[in-house]
Amino acid sequence: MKTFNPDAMGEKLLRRFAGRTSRRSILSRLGLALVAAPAFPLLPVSRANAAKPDRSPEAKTNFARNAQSADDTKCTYWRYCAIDGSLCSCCGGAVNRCPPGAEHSPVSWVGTCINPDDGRAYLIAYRDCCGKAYCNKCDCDGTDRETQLYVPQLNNDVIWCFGTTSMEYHCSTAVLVGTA
Amino acid sequence: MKTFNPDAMGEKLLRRFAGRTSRRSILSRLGLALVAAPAFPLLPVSRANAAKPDRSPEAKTNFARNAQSADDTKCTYWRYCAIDGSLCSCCGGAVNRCPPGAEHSPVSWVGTCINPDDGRAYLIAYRDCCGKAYCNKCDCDGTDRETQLYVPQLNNDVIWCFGTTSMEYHCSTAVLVGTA
Amino acid sequence: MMKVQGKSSLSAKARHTAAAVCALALLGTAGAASAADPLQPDPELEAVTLSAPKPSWVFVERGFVVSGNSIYDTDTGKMLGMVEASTLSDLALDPAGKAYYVSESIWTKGWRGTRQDMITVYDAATLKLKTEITMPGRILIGGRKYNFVIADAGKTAYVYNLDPASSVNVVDLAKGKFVKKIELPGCASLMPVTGVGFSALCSDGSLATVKTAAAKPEITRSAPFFSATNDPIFDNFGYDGAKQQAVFLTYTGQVYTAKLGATPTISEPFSIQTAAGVSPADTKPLDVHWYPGARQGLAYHLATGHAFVLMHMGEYWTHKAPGTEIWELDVAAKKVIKRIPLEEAANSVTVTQEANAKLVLSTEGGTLLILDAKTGAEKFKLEKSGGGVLRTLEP
Amino acid sequence: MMKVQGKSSLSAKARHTAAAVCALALLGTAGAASAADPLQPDPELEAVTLSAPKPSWVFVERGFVVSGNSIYDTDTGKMLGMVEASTLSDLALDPAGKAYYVSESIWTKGWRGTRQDMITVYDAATLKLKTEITMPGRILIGGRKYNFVIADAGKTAYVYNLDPASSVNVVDLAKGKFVKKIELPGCASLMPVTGVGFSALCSDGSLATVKTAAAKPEITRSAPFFSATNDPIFDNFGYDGAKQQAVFLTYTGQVYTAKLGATPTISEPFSIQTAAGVSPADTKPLDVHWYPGARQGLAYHLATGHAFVLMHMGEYWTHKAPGTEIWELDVAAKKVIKRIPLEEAANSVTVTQEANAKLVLSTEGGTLLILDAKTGAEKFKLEKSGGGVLRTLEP
Repeated sequence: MKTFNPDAMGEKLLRRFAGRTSRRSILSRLGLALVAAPAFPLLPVSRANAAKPDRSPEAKTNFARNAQSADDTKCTYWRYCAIDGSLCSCCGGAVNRCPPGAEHSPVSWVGTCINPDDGRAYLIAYRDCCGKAYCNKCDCDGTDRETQLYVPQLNNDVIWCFGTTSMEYHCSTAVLVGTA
Repeated sequence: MKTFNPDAMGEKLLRRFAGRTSRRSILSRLGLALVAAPAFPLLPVSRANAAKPDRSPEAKTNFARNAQSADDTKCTYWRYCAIDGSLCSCCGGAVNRCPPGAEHSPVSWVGTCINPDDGRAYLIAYRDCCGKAYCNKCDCDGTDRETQLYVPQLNNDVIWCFGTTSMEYHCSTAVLVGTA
Repeated sequence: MMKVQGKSSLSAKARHTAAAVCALALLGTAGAASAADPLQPDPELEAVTLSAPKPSWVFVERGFVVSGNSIYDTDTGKMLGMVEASTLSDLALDPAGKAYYVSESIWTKGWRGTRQDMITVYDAATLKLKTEITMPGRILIGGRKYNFVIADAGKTAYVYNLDPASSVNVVDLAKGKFVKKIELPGCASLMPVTGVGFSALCSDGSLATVKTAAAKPEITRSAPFFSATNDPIFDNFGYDGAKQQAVFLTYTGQVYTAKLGATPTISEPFSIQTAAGVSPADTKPLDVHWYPGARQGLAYHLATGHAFVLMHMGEYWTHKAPGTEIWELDVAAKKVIKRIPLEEAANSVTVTQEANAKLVLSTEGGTLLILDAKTGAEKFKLEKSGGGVLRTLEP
Repeated sequence: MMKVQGKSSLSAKARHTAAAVCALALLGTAGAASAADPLQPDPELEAVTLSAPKPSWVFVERGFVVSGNSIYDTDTGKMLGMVEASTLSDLALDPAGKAYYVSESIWTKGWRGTRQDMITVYDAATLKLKTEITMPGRILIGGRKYNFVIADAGKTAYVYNLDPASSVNVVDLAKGKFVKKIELPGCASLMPVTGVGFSALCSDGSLATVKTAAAKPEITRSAPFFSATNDPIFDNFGYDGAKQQAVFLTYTGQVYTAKLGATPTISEPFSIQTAAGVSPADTKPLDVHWYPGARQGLAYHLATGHAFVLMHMGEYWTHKAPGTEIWELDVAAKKVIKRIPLEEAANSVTVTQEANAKLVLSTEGGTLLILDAKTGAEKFKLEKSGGGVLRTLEP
């Protein structure tokens, strides 16, 4: 039974996005923060992890039991188990792509969602698309394993527009990062 | 039978508000505009008036037939026959007074409304309260004798926040100017 | 450059579709054999880009509280993107399809601070900000089609101002520069007049025509032909830039055709109700008739010269009431050739300038409704997608 | 100065009432004899002014799309005014009742331009802008009570930031100056600690306490006492500044009491469900229980030490679901003493700090509901008046 490991997840995400965003100011800020703050918020859960909560895919939430993989413009689409906001797929973008003129935030909050087709748990990065007014279509609010502000990378209320030209929130994507 | 005279109305209003707002920049702008533009928009209807439309109070509109004088937080209150927006009386102000922190526009669009108690037609100045975000309560849209943009002082869609510190629209008042 | 971007857009779309197909294939495999490889991580994708605007597109001004212009394709019912815009701004389309223009007013501190009036220019392919053209003030009203108009095949913009004296900013879009301000006392709603400047409707019931080229702009006025206070012409009228013609509709339903030019000519009016075989309306408050109304109550199909008008039953001075029927009027024939009843009353109507035109309506409840103009059949019903002014691409 | 303004406000109100009475009298006369004099023109009136904030007032953060904090009097159900505020801003009340503080972020050109972070200060009587205190960045999130808190009897403000490293701005409100920035890795949600600085909840399940006075702020952490990822404490908890006490509630319904100080002590938890005589909830997704939840799901009445908690039936990980019942919990007695069923589910709850307390709820449909806390009886139901965080005056 695979146990959810938010620590490994944080590292993976950091590698994934920070590594590709050298042109953005976010990288230097992340680097600085990592040096300055040992308990940097993107990797804060090492101690809490000692509790080893049951996060196995088998313990399915209501969302997971009813999730589908056919229509990514519906809140029930499996990747949206912890999304909050307008779906970019309804706003001219795609499940993993920004609408025209919007900018993908290099960092994001994350979720662990179960694909109904293979039963596997996947790590999903909810990368906001920024720099345009609130799309206000297909508003969804998945809350599987969503926590509070002191664990910001697992909180879906934060405006995750860091390192983008503008911090205006437009919509949210659900980028598949890998297995959880 | 009294005929509605928008010309006299314009002059009256101009005297009323321009005369009392010497501390505001609007006065000098009004003065300048009156010199520069012979057909200044606050007094443009002299020629149209030749048509002498029937605007007698006896030809009551649907609004006037159903108007009341008891509750100025309802759209049916008699003075609101041509108002558009949130009623200041629902937003911490009064029928003729701005809510705290809002600023009364010295100029306004106007309407001619019939008081159900005395049957008389009165000139109402719909003076916007400005400098705060849209109140968004008790939204009303009276359209008696409301015209289009080329007669702006009889159009209720214009943001009538001229000569105020901020042009942000908060709510609208209905100030009784006198008999029409 | 546009061509290249158009191509890149297409190929990006093709790649995206391919990826989607791949993903589905993977899912299919995974479903059949659960021991199969897990899904692969998504590739890093740039934002979607757009083709040049198409006649099937509609631009929906979202409104006073939530600003921005949503773009929908009436062929698919899908939202394609949004042209960013401040509240009470106006959108205009570059006739060459390379840019979107937003005439807007922004304060440095939200509701306070320094006022900044500008035309903001967005690239039509990327929807990214290209430049800002600063200018003097503009009117704050929203919901009007003719306060920001493009003339001279996209080279010039006219921007209406009310402060509360009225004037027009002339902006050179090609050079990205404000040129001059023209006083326009007592008139509003601008119609570009080729080789002359623009015309506007006036409070004395006339049509003003402004020659903009001269150092001192020359304003002439037609004889008054309508009553601006008793039976006003709706300021969201019909306009045909190519034919230099406007179709005016009054509160009572009188229809005028204006041939624009240095000396415009205005037709005798006729009643849209008479054209439909029903009793003509009048200005008497107590009588009940079919009246035109709504916020954007007239859509004009240029190729056929047909106007689509939102009509409602009621008394006079209900000119903002939403329409419960659309009347299709053959303006030249002075004949209403079809009446389409609406399930939900509509505040705005526009028509795509396609051969198989579609009507787009914004309803009272905020739904965007796309109908086949020929049959009235509903093609798409998009909830939470309506708004203020609806705009389509014109040839 | 406040006294004088309070008086002037009262006398203005009295004058207004007198005018209203006069107007009614005139109307009465007019109605009786139609030949009477017509109504007199309205006098020119200054904007209404407010008294110092009262315990019966509630401040309603209107939300993400329409910003601003509406003020309602729960005694009358009337809106008194609005404290202007940008989107995603936070409001705080001056304990002396002289000012309202808004912690906000504004760009010079709407969605673009230069970012400006500030505490904007409004006069409590006139609601007019008094001054702006500029500061470094702050978090953009909205809907949280403890990202902007006032300490030291109104002299100091703490402003939480996430960029995405977390820190706290210390602002001297008395001098109107930003003082310093304190790094606060892995913690958030600020509780002022008298004579020390502030405490915050941390991702390792501890409570951090920050001594702010030293040149190099000293951060100590309690032993971890909760699981931040498995059974998190809602970050909109209960806080009593006078008693220096916080009441924490977790997703499963565990209740902790923390005695704040240089070395805080945290009680053993108890289950709110057990306190109500129902089966305690757990973190297993498949089981169904009563769970606490909503956006602002806990209101704390300081004088009685009673917490009012929004509860719903459901499975785990439904912590944002709106509440269908309010449970009144005597925290010290560990006893739920009343359950109030709600006709419409609520997203936020607060309580007035009056002896005869009132509950204020913002429902799913945007209604503001005012209930008698003792009986649960509905006092006012105000449509289109709900929103995000609800705030009341605390002693």
